[in-house]
Amino acid sequence: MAKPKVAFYWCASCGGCEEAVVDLAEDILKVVEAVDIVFWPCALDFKKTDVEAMEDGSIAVTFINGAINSDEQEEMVHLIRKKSGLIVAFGACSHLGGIPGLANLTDKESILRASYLTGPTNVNQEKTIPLAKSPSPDGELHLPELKANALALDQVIDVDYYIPGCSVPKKLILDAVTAILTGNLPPKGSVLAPTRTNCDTCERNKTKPEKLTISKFYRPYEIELDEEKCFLAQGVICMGPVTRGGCDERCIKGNMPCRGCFGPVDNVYDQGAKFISALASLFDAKTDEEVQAIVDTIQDPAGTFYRFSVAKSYLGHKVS
Amino acid sequence: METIKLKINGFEVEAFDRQPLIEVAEKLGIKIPTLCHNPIIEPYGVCRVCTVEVRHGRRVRMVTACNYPVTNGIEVFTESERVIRNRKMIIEWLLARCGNVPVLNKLAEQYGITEPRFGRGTDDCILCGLCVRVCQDVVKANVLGFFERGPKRYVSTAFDQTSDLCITCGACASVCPTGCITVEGLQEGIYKEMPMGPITPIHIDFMQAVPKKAVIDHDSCINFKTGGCKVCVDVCEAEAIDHSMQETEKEVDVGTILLSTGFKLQDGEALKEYGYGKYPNILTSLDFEVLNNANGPTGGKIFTQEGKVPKAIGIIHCVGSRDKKYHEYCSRVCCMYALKFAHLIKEKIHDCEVYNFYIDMRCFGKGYEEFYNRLLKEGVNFVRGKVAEINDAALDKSEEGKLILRAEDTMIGTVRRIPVDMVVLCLAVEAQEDAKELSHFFSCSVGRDGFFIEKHPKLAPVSTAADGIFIAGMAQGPKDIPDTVAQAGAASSAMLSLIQQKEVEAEVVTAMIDEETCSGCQICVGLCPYTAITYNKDKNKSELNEALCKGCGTCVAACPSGAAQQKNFRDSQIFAEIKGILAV
Amino acid sequence: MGQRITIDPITRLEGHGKIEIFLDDSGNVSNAYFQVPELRGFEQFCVGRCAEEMPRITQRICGVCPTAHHMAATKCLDDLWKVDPPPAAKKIRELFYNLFMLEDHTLHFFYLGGPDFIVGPTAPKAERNILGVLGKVGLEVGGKVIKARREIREVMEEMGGKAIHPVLGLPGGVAKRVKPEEIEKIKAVAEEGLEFAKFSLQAFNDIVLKNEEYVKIITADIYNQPTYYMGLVDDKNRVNYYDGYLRTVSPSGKEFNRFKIQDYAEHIAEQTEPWSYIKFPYLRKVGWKGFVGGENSGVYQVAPLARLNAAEGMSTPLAQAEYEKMYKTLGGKPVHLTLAYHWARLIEALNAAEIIKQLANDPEILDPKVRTIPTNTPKEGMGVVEAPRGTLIHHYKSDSNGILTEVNIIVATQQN
Amino acid sequence: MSSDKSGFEPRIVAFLCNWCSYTGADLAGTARMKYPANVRTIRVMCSGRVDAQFVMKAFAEGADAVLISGCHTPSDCHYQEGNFKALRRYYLLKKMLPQFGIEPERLRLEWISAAEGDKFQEVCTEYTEQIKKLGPSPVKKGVKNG
Repeated sequence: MAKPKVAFYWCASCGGCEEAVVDLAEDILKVVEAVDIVFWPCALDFKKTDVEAMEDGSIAVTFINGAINSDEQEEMVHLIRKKSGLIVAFGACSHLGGIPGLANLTDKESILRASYLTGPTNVNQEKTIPLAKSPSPDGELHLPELKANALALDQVIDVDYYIPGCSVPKKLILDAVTAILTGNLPPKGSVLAPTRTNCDTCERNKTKPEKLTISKFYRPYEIELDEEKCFLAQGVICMGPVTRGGCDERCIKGNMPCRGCFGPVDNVYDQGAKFISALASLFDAKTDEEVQAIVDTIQDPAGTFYRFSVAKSYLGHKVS
Repeated sequence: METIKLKINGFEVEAFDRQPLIEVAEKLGIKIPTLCHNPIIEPYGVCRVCTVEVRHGRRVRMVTACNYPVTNGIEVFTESERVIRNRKMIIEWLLARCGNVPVLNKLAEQYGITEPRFGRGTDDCILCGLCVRVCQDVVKANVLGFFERGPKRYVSTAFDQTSDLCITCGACASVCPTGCITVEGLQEGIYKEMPMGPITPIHIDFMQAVPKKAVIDHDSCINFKTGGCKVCVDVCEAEAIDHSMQETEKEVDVGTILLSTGFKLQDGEALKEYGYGKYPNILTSLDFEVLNNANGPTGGKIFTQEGKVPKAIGIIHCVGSRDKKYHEYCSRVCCMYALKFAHLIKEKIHDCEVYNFYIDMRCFGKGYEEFYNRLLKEGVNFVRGKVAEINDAALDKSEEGKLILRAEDTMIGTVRRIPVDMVVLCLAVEAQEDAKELSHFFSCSVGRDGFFIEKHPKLAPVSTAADGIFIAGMAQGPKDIPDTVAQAGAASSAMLSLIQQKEVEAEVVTAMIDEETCSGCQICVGLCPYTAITYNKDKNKSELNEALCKGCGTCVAACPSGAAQQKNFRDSQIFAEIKGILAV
Repeated sequence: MGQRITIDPITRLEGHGKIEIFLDDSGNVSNAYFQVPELRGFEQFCVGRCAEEMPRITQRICGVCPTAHHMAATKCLDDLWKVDPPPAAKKIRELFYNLFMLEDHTLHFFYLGGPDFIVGPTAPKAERNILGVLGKVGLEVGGKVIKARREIREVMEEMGGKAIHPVLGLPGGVAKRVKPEEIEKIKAVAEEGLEFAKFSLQAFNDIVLKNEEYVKIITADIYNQPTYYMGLVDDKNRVNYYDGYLRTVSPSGKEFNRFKIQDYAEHIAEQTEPWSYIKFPYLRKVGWKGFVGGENSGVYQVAPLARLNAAEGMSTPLAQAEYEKMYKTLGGKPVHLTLAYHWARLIEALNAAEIIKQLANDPEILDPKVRTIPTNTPKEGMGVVEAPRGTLIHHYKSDSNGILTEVNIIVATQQN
Repeated sequence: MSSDKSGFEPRIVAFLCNWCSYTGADLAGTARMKYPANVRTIRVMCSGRVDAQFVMKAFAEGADAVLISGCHTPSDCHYQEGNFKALRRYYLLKKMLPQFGIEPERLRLEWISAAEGDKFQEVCTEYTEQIKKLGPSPVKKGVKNG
């Protein structure tokens, strides 16, 4: 029996997802034995033309990481969709838009301006901005056109499964691969991770007081961080309660609060808004002034509550 | 106790052995004069006025009746010639010390003494010692005592100084036969504090009190000050009085609770324009109710403070009610009791002019409008308009000493100036000050006006948002007696049926927590005002008690897992609504 | 019109790249364009964020070298708040950082760059990868490579939460101390790491240097690129990855300048070309002369070989010996041969392994005081580290509340 | 619906609590008070039920403004303190909305009691006018998700 064909592809990403696969270490050999990797730009020397030559649907499953922020990536994932039986959005960026999705809180013009025109080291009197098509003495050069906003994978193509995380933990990858190889898969559209939030397994959950209220928020650098106590009980914003579990609370074990890379659980769509509802409920305040005083101690709510999920919020991006 | 027989003035009588003679005589209706005797104090036999003749066999003796113990077979004469002679002499001697004391003069008159042989002294204390004994033996304050001896003997306090030990109970003054002891400022003070006159520390609150039982006022009872007195204990035949009883807290398990905490009348002094507290003849409705009460201080007669029968009385409706400055609501009961007042005044003082100042006449109940019509016939004046001001600025002689009401009469479209002798303010009824505190205690709520809020104004008028907590009466809002009785009946029926049910009906909009998705983050736990959510440590789950949940949905909104949902208000339902109403 | 060759995507690169090669009529390369086809906009979308979140956000620029961004950002925050971390925190950071250098350098050698040598540049593309490497060196050796790397990563997870996108750094220190019960494992890994670094160099020696074909390729003229070189050096001008001075040497090997990170903008400028989203940094004082090498062009190189060229030695004895050996073999300093980067990389790995061992055995690293709480008002800060791929600079400006108003980042890949 | 400012008819989603504001709106109705049809109401049991997700969803669906209304603080709330939760979420949301490009004025919180039909009418009328002046929600202008 022929081994199932598997592919990996990356869009607007950092390479951490590839690194996560590499981090499977000895286990990668088992995976490699069971499948036939036909495309993986970061590790194997296959090119786009190789993919185009493949038969439609011939790849059993493709893992795609990264957000989509250029027309080239869009085209490529459409191509891969056609060639693949299953598409798995791999990692926070393709699942939720991820960190590149933070760009949706600003706009393309500002990004280009900050990247090429302003700043202490840009020397650019001609105000050169990279162009989709630019002439050169040797012929026209092409660059992908940047999209107005970064998108999660399922906002571009049909996605069968999601593996969350930034980075994706080893266990989730192995579980997912096992499930795919054995055909033991949950309904389409499932996130291949636990259905409960981080608090479910977090060691620090036990340390929550009977009635949790917060009268002032501290930023992590402002106070000594207790290594055992629940961050919220210390007045430090932790996205744990509104973030899908399965990450083994790695950040929290590193003594830093959760920033929500696993996204919300199934019953919640908009992670940041849900967090507002949950967090604000805990304020120890009863008057406008008291509430405002507590809100004043919270900085950058959008960038914090939607650290990884701006693209998958209801609004998806800054609207004006 | 052994019973013996004796004869008094020829009547044979039975008595207890060694019973004081004066008591036995009194039982027979034979009055023996005395100055130093008081039944609550041990007899002392010092004034000698109660001297009587006792014969036992052949032995004849003159004894003081107050402290002579009777024995079997004695014969007593209280008015024999010898007795009269002796008594006269005794009175004359007393007059020699206290020539101008009324009680002695009265006795002297009775015994035909016109000019005492030993002259008239100028003292007013007969040294009977009642005051000293009551202070020592009864009150146990030990403030008074005798000083010096012989003719110089006198009653005073230690070193003649004002005593710190004196509790100003006034017992000495009340027992003093000559009236030579007064407590300075006491009467005045009592009357000022108690407009209905002084009450004793042990008293029945008011005539209509239910249950109609005596109570002891802890603050004024002597026993609680000195440990003495207990006169009431001695005289109470039912032996019902026990000063050692303590306030105790009892825990009672109940299934339902009725909050019927009533109301409070608005403070009249808060309304400066009406001069309550400044002019003595401005009364609140409750003041007038007391004044007019047959059991009240005037026996139901209507007098001004100066003791005059008023010729004109103004009754002002809606004081503090239906007024944006105070209470926007209608107090509901004022119109009808104001009409009642007018009617009673007319009944008692036929020629008195009664003016009712009103905004609207709200005679909403059965027979009420008829009553209003009756009053119109009785000649009560009705002025539609609010009184703007009350003062005593007289324009001419006829207005002097009167209260001047200025009000616009909207019926005739002019401002009127009406002098009256007395004004009754129909003040707003208000919620009890601590209603809000109580509402938190019982997990129900009060409205902006401070009255308890019913669960539904039409469908659940006696229930509250908290199951098992019911409300009735003015605590829920202004209402008259028939409505209160009706509501109380409804509330008690509702309570009974709840108890009978044995099962509690849950809200249809309660929250629910999906165990599969709950991560046990506990955020919801502290948010529930009804403590319906508890954290199960073993399962690491939040658990919801549907019987306690009232369905506000706060936990649902806050649940970061979406594990909490609300029946009929699920997230998905609301999202669909949002989508729907924005579809076009 | 000549022929046009498009390599898209460039593979075995931790990032996105595309190469357009134009050949003239005779088939020689007339021009080549290295294009980076993506821009995510970190320099803009970090504006408005809380400064202290930068170590956790900017590391998503690169998931292969997240620790480099994490550390550069953390050091930048130290400077932003003008706060000095306690000694233990500095040592924890340095230990963590060198673990990362060791791990990344070996990853690069065996997984990314190495296959060309180990499997051979002419091997079929289906084999020219880590799997091919395994096939070539044998499962036993391959297993050793994988195991060593895994153990380093496990220690990193223990210390910094995650190996990919760690959470260690805070302004003025680190989030978590190293506990006595953890240090034994670190020591063991340090020991193994050192052995592994030695083994890797040996493998390079055996497979590459002993193979004349390969040596020919390394020393071939087409891979000879004389430019300026830049790297971080310590007080004694020895290679340092975590801290020090930026030093540049000219193509002839003379010191061109030596400056603190706070002055970087005086010395470094960036050129924008319309055909790539990536910018091209150059030495401001030499100036932009286009994509040419030599004394007159401001183009400079970074990364292992550049660092070795820009420094005067290594800070540890074994690495120093290898350093001397390399320059002797390749004909003295500076070496301009691009493919010698692989050798330099392994020398650095050895250096990192030696530093790890030193720090793991330093008792001060166990001090529980790992934080200095910042008290100053933040305004502007800069941080630099040597990422495996070269000098990495973070530069933030913030309002008084620590909310960023301007972000400038010069990443290693830009500079090569 | 016209999107130019002159003929612009805003769509305002109002979340009303069952006991005070919805009853207040009811009272406005029974008292024959007119308020602009621009306000579209959704009844919830308590303002504390209003999840910030509802607000964001409403904006995403094209609402020009969102009104949350509950019982007066501090003591009117039928459920004792649901209104406080609404108050807290409101201020935090209001701080975040501009980061998504939505003017904070497009979210409003009002306490309207069951007896304040007139206030409900006033708020609706006044808010509709205010949003008319402010113009349509930027969500309509933007292209949804690239």
